[in-house]
Amino acid sequence: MLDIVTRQKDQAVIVAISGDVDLYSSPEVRKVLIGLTGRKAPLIVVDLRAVSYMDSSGIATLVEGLQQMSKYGGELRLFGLGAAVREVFELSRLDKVFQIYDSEAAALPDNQAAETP
Amino acid sequence: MLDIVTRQKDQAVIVAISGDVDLYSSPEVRKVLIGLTGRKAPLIVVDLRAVSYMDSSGIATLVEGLQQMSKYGGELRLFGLGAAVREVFELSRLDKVFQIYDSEAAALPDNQAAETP
Amino acid sequence: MKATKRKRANLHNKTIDTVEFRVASDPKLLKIIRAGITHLCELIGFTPQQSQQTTLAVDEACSNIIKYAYGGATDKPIIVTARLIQNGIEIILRDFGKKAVPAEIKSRDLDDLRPGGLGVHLIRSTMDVVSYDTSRKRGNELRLAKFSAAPAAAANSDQTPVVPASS
Amino acid sequence: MKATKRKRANLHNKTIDTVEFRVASDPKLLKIIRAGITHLCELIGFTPQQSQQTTLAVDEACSNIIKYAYGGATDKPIIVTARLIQNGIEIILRDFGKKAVPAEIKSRDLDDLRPGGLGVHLIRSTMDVVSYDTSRKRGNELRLAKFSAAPAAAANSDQTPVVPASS
Ligand SMILES: Nc1ncnc2c1ncn2[C@@H]1O[C@H](COP(=O)(O)OP(=O)(O)O)[C@@H](O)[C@H]1O
Ligand SMILES: Nc1ncnc2c1ncn2[C@@H]1O[C@H](COP(=O)(O)OP(=O)(O)O)[C@@H](O)[C@H]1O
Repeated sequence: MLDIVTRQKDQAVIVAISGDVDLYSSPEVRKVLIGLTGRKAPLIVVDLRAVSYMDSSGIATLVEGLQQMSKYGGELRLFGLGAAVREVFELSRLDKVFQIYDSEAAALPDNQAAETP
Repeated sequence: MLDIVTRQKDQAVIVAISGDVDLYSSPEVRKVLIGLTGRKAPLIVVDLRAVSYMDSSGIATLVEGLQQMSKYGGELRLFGLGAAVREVFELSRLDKVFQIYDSEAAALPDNQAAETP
Repeated sequence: MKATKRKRANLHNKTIDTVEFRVASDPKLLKIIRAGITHLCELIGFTPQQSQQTTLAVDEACSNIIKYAYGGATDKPIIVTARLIQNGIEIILRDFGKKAVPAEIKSRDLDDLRPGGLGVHLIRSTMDVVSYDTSRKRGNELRLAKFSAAPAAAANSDQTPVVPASS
Repeated sequence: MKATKRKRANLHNKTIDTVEFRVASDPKLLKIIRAGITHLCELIGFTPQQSQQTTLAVDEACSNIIKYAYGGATDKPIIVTARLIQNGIEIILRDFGKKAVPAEIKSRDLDDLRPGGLGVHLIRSTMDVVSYDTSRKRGNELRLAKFSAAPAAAANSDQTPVVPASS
């Protein structure tokens, strides 16, 4: 149902999620994030392009990740939010709390540096 | 729900269907085919690439089209059958009755000529 | 009791105008409800946004039944009944678990950032009617409704296929 | 009668292990049933082909209820109950319409090419159990079952997410 692929890319860990993130599947996302924040990953980039549905349990999981990371100065970034997912963030007024990017390239620090040399 | 786009391409009329073809929507397909066979379209090519589901009512509609066309010597060709749709044809033993092609190019007479010059 | 009797007689003998999902309180079944609600919303001509909002609200409401009415038990009944009304959709969610305390059914302050505490807020901000009823003999009933701005399109397909004049 | 009573008590008080869809006999609602059945098949680990076959059979059976039991009326009840069994899925389709004549429930000869007459053939060639019961007081009951070759995978997600060792 839910498919999560995590890979290292330079300083970042990219977590690509596919499927619906709901009460059933969000614990799987949580496991991955807890694993990464447990070893203080400095930058986690969550790829939501293949997430067609996310409810408040998915949002809660990401808020938890954000708070864990802020404790050790890590950064959580999101990209690839479809209309339905983006709206849940907006309704929750979290679209300004999370760092949300349009693409993986934009979310990765190297490219940002390249864009503002 | 169901989307049908019909267009002329040289001698052929291409009928592109998107959506599920079932008891609810197959009458719409039938209307289009009846319209075309009514004016004796010589070649109808049905594009099924965007059909993810078809049941026996869809099959029945195509069989009716086939029979109408054979009365005046017209030809009905299909292409773009996904695994689920193809299986319904196979289970009905109609995969050998219909002319089934892999692509639009293969289903069109010009290209066939080009392939066998 | 009478209402239940009437409903059953209705079901077996006469006509029905609702779609009812009876599922166990198992999170893995939520997707079934979502798929059904989304399809119904599409049938009545809701915009994609209206469909997504309705589906979200029903999913959040079911999640809360699982979490609060049934304390996480996955084998208790949830009945979701959807009715296509004049210009929108009405959805009744019925459980037979622990009664909710109405005053407690509210999300956290949105500025108080913490995991959780958003479901009820999402339900209330997406639906036009949200009405909790804990007065039933057993369990709870939640009535949700959402209206389209304009009267919903008739649920019939009247797409006109494009058929060009042919030689 | 007794069976019905027991079922209702069961529903309200105890545990349920089925998913039930109660819909009007309207072709436009078939997609809801299909989506639900497909999802259940995926949950028990059916292959895509097994899922598609099961969904096809249920859709054909519902279509026949609409056409024959209800003569095309779109407001009559259809109850589809799915149960995840040991190594597959069991689906009961219940209607309250005209009784079927068992000897007539058969498709045309496949070689006799004509529109229609394939639904029952598709049901019988895709399901492992097909059992029509017209002995109920009212209407018909069709029991379908399909088994996976191997015992179906447990319905829990135990995908192990790939987490690389990180710096
Ligand atoms: N169906 C329900 N039954 C009982 N209590 C509920 C129900 N739904 C919500 N609540 C109460 O409302 C509170 C807020 O719920 P919600 O906004 O969904 O966030 P969360 O579930 O994360 O706490 C819950 O903590 C609970 O006390
Ligand atoms: N649920 C049913 N109730 C009564 N008769 C049925 C039912 N299902 C099938 N039949 C009978 O079986 C025949 C074959 O059905 P089917 O193979 O689905 O093809 P078609 O519906 O196109 O005739 C029908 O014509 C009908 O007489």
